[in-house]
Amino acid sequence: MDTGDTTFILISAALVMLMTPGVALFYGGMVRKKNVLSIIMQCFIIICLVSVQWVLFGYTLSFGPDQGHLIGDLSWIGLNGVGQQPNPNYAATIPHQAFMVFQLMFAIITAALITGSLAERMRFPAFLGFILLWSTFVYDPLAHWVWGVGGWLRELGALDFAGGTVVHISSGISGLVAALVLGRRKGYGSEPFLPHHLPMTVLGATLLWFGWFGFNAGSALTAGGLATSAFMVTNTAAAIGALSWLFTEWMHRGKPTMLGAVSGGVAGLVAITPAAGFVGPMAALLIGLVAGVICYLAVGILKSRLGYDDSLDVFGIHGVGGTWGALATGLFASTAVNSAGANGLFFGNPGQLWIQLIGVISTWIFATALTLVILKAVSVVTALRVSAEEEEQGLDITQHGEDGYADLVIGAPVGHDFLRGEIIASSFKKPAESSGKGVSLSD
Amino acid sequence: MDTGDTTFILISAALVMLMTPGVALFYGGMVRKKNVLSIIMQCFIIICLVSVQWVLFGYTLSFGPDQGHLIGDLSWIGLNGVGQQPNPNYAATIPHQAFMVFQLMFAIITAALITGSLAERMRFPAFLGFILLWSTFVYDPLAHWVWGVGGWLRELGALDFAGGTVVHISSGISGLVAALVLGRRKGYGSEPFLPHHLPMTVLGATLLWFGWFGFNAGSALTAGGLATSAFMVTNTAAAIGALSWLFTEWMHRGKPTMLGAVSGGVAGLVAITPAAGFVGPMAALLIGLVAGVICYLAVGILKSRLGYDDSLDVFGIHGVGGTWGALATGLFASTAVNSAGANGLFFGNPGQLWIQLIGVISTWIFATALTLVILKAVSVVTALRVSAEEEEQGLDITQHGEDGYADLVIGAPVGHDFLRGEIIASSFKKPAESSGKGVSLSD
Amino acid sequence: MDTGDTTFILISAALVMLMTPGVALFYGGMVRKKNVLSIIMQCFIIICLVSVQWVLFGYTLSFGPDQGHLIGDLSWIGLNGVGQQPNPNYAATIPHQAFMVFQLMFAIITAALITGSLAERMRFPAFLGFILLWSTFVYDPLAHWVWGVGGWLRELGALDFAGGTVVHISSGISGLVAALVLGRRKGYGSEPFLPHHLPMTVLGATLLWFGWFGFNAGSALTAGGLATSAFMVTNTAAAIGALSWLFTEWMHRGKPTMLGAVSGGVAGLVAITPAAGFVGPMAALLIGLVAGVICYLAVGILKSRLGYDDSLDVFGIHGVGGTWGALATGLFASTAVNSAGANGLFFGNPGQLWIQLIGVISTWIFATALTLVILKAVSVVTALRVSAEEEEQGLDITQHGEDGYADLVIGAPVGHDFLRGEIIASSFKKPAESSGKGVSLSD
Amino acid sequence: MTKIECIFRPGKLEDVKDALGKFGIHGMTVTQVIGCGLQKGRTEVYRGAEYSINLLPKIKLEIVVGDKDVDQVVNLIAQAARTGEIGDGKIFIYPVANATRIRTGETGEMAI
Amino acid sequence: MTKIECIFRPGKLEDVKDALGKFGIHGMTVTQVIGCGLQKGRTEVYRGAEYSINLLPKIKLEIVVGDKDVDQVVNLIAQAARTGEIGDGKIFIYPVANATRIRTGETGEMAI
Amino acid sequence: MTKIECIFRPGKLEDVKDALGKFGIHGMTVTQVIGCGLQKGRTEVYRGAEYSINLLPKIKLEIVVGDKDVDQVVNLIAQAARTGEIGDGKIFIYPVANATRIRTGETGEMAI
Ligand SMILES: Nc1ncnc2c1ncn2[C@@H]1O[C@H](COP(=O)(O)OP(=O)(O)O)[C@@H](O)[C@H]1O
Ligand SMILES: Nc1ncnc2c1ncn2[C@@H]1O[C@H](COP(=O)(O)OP(=O)(O)O)[C@@H](O)[C@H]1O
Ligand SMILES: Nc1ncnc2c1ncn2[C@@H]1O[C@H](COP(=O)(O)OP(=O)(O)O)[C@@H](O)[C@H]1O
Repeated sequence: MDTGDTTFILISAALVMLMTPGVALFYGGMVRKKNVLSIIMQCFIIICLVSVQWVLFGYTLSFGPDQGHLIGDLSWIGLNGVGQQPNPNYAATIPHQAFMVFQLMFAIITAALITGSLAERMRFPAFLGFILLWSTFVYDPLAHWVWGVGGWLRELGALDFAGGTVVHISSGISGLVAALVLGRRKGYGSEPFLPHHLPMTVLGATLLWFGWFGFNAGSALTAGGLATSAFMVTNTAAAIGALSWLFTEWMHRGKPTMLGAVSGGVAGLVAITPAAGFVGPMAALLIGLVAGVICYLAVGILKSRLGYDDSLDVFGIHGVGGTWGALATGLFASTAVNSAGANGLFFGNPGQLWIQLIGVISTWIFATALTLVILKAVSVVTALRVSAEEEEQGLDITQHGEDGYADLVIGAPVGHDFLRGEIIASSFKKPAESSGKGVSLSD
Repeated sequence: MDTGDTTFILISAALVMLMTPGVALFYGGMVRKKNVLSIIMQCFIIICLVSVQWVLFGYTLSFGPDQGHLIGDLSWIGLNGVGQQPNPNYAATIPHQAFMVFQLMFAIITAALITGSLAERMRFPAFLGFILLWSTFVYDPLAHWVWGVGGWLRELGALDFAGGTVVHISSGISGLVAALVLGRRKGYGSEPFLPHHLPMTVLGATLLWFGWFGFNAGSALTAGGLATSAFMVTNTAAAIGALSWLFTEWMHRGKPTMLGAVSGGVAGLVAITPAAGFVGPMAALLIGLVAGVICYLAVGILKSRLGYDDSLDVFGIHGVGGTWGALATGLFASTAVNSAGANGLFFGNPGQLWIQLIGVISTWIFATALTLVILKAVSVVTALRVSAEEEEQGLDITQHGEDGYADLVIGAPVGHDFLRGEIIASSFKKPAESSGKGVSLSD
Repeated sequence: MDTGDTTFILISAALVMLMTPGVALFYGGMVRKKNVLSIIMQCFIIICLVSVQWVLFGYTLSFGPDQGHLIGDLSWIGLNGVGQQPNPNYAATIPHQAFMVFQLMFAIITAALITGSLAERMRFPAFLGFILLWSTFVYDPLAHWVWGVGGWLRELGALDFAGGTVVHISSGISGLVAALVLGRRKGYGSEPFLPHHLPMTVLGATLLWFGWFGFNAGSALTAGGLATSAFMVTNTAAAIGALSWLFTEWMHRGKPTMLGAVSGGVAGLVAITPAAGFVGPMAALLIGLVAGVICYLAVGILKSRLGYDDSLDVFGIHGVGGTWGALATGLFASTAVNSAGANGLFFGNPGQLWIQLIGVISTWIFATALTLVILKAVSVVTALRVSAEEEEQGLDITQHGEDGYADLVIGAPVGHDFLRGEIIASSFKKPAESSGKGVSLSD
Repeated sequence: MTKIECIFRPGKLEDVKDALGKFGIHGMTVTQVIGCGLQKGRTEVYRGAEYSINLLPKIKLEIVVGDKDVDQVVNLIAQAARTGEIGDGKIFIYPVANATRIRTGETGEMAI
Repeated sequence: MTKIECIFRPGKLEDVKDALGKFGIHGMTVTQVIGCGLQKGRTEVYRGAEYSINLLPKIKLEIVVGDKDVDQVVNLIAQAARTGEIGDGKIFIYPVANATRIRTGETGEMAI
Repeated sequence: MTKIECIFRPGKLEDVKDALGKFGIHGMTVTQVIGCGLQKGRTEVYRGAEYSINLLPKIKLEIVVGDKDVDQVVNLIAQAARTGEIGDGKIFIYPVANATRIRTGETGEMAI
């Protein structure tokens, strides 16, 4: 065990944890004011739900002893046997629990990314069911395929450093499917759905960027040259992704937008994720550059052409960016960067691109099919979508009984009647209350 | 000295530092708009005040050479002798100053937690006096009792891994006492006091969660299996705490609320704090589960039944959650998790629960008594509470001469007269100003 | 190579990266609502632009093999030869790329600080050109002078631990020059320019404080006693700086303000930056104390007396605070803290103060001259300043085609017409859209 | 001249604006208000305490029109803003003594 | 019919609403405004510069009532909103030509 | 008494207020509104989609004055708020039946 590596993974896990609040704010700023809490709530409750699921059975399904190259068995249920000692199969220099908790944060954020597709119209109870099933039946198997010892994609030699397929394609595709199943938001295409708080979105995006260092560099599982290289290419791809989206939009629409810049940054981060531990800085520049352009095209043109309402563009950014990143890994990977990896097409190994393609396609198909089944199952139990009336009023009030900015429009403690329960009423002594006096100190 | 451990503690200290801004936002979102700056200011100024106090004399009072098992002496005043070398009594592998600065962050956040009880009605000068005295006469002795070499609770064998008594009970009880002394806010019980910015509250809560990894895992003081275990149970208890509050409120009031979810998360974090280095994941699930329920009951039922106005529920969450956590440590502690700890009741050692109870009771009594004395002392010098008129106008304007969102309601640089001092007036050349021209580059 | 040190530098780099979003929010809250995105955008795009510049040629200019003690040569262009192995000239225990990426974050934040002077009136295209040139021709040479092997100030023995001259004086002076060239904002001195969102400013300031631990402690480049000492004095100076500004303003204007407290905290952080690795806690208290007072005077009195419109006081805080810090290093530096440093005046070496003064003066002159030349060059290509009409409307709409809080005033998806492109129009099937139905799961 | 002041649901603004636009009316002023009346308020829950909120968000639209158009405009708006549920809102009509266009100084019906 | 438009301190809205509720009036529309008059503004301080802010937050409440109730309602509101300090605000009374209830199309006093 | 209601550009409030102040008028109420008319809206871009925003921010200023001052005040405001570009706004004039000062109970012109 190594204190440096353990520190590295624990702090990285904390950084990745922070990404989900980052997503919450990134998305929260983009919805209309009346739905801000609902989307933040979805992200927040995923942290809670998946944390418990993972400890109880998610981790063992993903990383437990292999069953038929498809899934882990249940021997590590309830973290049974997952202790303070290292598990050298995964990481020899850190406690097994550190690896477990680091991976947990990936399971969380992946589910959280999907919420962008469901925004502004999904019922909260249905949402809870959907996420629990999705994490268990989509994320956990996929993580096993790619990263679990014995997983079939891992054995095939598919390269996915920090989750291009497992995290981004899976969430992007599932988001698209869910958006199609839920249907468009009321008024989509005829009313404007403008972001209600772009500074919040920027804050979220920069927390994502910050946390992504833990995500990508931490995936080296040890603090050395590889982690450093992953850190550096992560930053580089994000930077150029932002610039390339910015300039593309500027040319296309005449304005360099803030929302475009942060969206492009995220696109760059997504695309570099699978490649982070296999490519050098020049490849990172190319990967990010292309990501900014194609994600912009997917969001700004493809979406409207096809007419689906993927509210916050999970597919356009994570689905498209993740697919590009996974394939780009097959182009630019180099054993000069990571001797434990493989070479890509441009380093003389065209077969790697083929393997990457298999990884991509199987993830697309698996995520699509399972998401459809899960949504169908949930819809049998409870309605997926809020009523038109609830959608009009906003999800904050109708799903959560709260107002995001209760005091803001009104500017003073006004406009509300306080329904004092009998309990409160009886316990108040009116005079003390209105004079504002408290317990007297002098007697 | 170990670079991994030093990194771990320094970064953990930074994370714990960030918790206080987290508290500021968590609380800031919950008050009315006209008081948002005042509560954020209180938290911020505590960072400053306690940082200076700690360096000058707080640290030596807490951790300096023991005096009668009650307090440190003054030999380390001004950090005299607290250097770059380790102090093996506290942590053998990191510089003494790293331990000192890590502990400083605990002293800061503890005081900051109290502000939630004082919210929306305390005068700023009185607040400054109160905090300085409270840190010195409540926090510093308590820290010595529990964590200082020679402290009587430490010698008794009380287990408090990261501050259930020292941090949470002490702030929760003192907050309650201060709320009673200050009296209810004007209009409490007849007007609604709604949170003016819940996304801000969620941001604060998630920064708290993030920083809490440093708080609890960092308390292992070395980056290994114990720190990892503490990290993991911290996350687990927070997650289940949020879920249990959420479902309790959902059953009780019919709505799963965002504010409830984050409150429950904090309750789970509070409760696991004293136990973090002594219990495993299943115990963490139980501790968090119970915390979510009982803190909800304390806040949603007990408070209104008793009729005190603990504005932001410092007692209901930190007092109640901290007490439960301290006792739960006596139930679930296991030397299998931490051989330097002890077993609790469920591991065959009922005596530990008894010891924990002594720790809890003495903290309750000490914090109550000293807070009363300190408030009395401050009230002799300066009034504790703002006038009814000031309370109506809001503390931001009356205490700090500022408006949290000056431009927001007005939407344009309007509605204000600029009182130009003579100095400004004389130095302006009107023409240049209105034409917006600057220094010409061409001549 | 050391895993502890590598972790330390990578996480520190992430912390320093987060400072720039911190600056964005710190500044963003201080401008008027109509310009909030423009200033946040400037900071964000600097992260992107400088990240790419640094990888391509900025790093080699700053730290590449010395050319005449003035600049690095181009041998490390495109990170050629900057690999996963350490470069012992800079840091023997971490990958060379880790040092590179840590330094990158300094280049980013330095440029970002300047935006506070340009706020609310600079055209975005001119801004992009200015920043690219400024980073290349001001920051890169300065970094080489002070920190590059062979740089003339380094050889002279100038002490600048984390960037008093390179970061703060350079940005402060350049900001002042740019503010003078751009000219005052329309209405400056006759209309009030109030901060539109002070909680945002506080959030930004606390992220700055948090990230500054990475900035100053990380500059030790190894996790040991020196890093710890730097961490501790950083916190101390920030704390006392906030208090001293607060009390100065309280005495001067009768109110202890939130904006004052965070401004003072930043002033303290600025002043301790060059000294962080050379002074002890008592010197830090003095440095921060003085910084709070003199920066307040610069901002509150000097600025209005001289009548320049340095919108967000980059000069008053970074220019003045950085100059004080650089000189104070010559007063309080002690080899007892850092044996690789030097003693200052108060430790018997008056020559050091002289050297520091040379560093300060040459930075002032160099930054002033080059900033003038660069702005002139840019102004030849494109106008620097928005039109009066655009300034009135705000930069968010006119430069970026976006509204920071589109939904906020309007409270519902109202007030906008959706200009549906032909593409969108044709792909929508009206009925499905308004009924809110999606793909049916049952058929 | 006459001022038509309508208070209706926020979600109806687009519809009302469209209806007026088709009729040729483009000048209008919109304010965000809160209102109560017969419509039931809503309940919000914060930390276990219930609050009944009965001032609900509404849109206030003001249009000054020539007297001859009043009836038609009122009808148009009433139709466009109607859902049939309680809370649809009101239209109030006020006499206007005069109007001035700031840009040109024109007054009377010319100004609107 | 008559419109009663009152401008008063934000902290008084609850009281005014209660008073009107007791009198049986529930329909009203509320706007957040800023206003100035005799009341002294306040001073704010930002980075050592002082600003005198003289537009202060107020509440504007609009109620349309039948003509017979006007005097009583004005009295009620004046009492409920009064503190006796400068800045309490004003009540203005305007003639209303007509009213329509959007939901039903009713007009006149039926509609309010 | 008469109510003068003016809708103009946000950037002009300071000027209008100054002009009124010089004339001796200090009492006024200000509301933030959005409006449309002849003025061209603006285009905003979000993720590659363009939106045409035609309700633009305006300021609504209400002043109740004695009848004799009306013309002069209207002129003053019109001058102070004018830029000459489309979108400068309107001034509407309404009859006021009565006014009450809440603080004192004074009514009529005494109250304003
Ligand atoms: N007498 C009134 N004066 C002013 N505004 C009113 C009055 N009555 C109702 N309103 C406004 O009309 C809105 C809708 O009224 P309400 O009585 O709830 O429904 P409906 O108009 O369908 O009967 C209210 O929210 C309020 O803003
Ligand atoms: N002539 C007026 N026209 C419109 N509103 C006014 C007028 N005079 C005062 N007001 C409104 O009434 C509020 C209170 O007026 P003020 O003169 O300060 O106190 P008081 O009403 O107690 O004499 C002001 O803030 C403003 O909103
Ligand atoms: N008929 C009207 N009724 C109410 N408000 C109007 C009317 N016409 C215009 N306005 C208000 O006046 C503002 C300016 O009007 P506009 O026609 O754009 O320019 P101008 O007044 O210069 O001709 C609008 O934004 C709107 O708020």
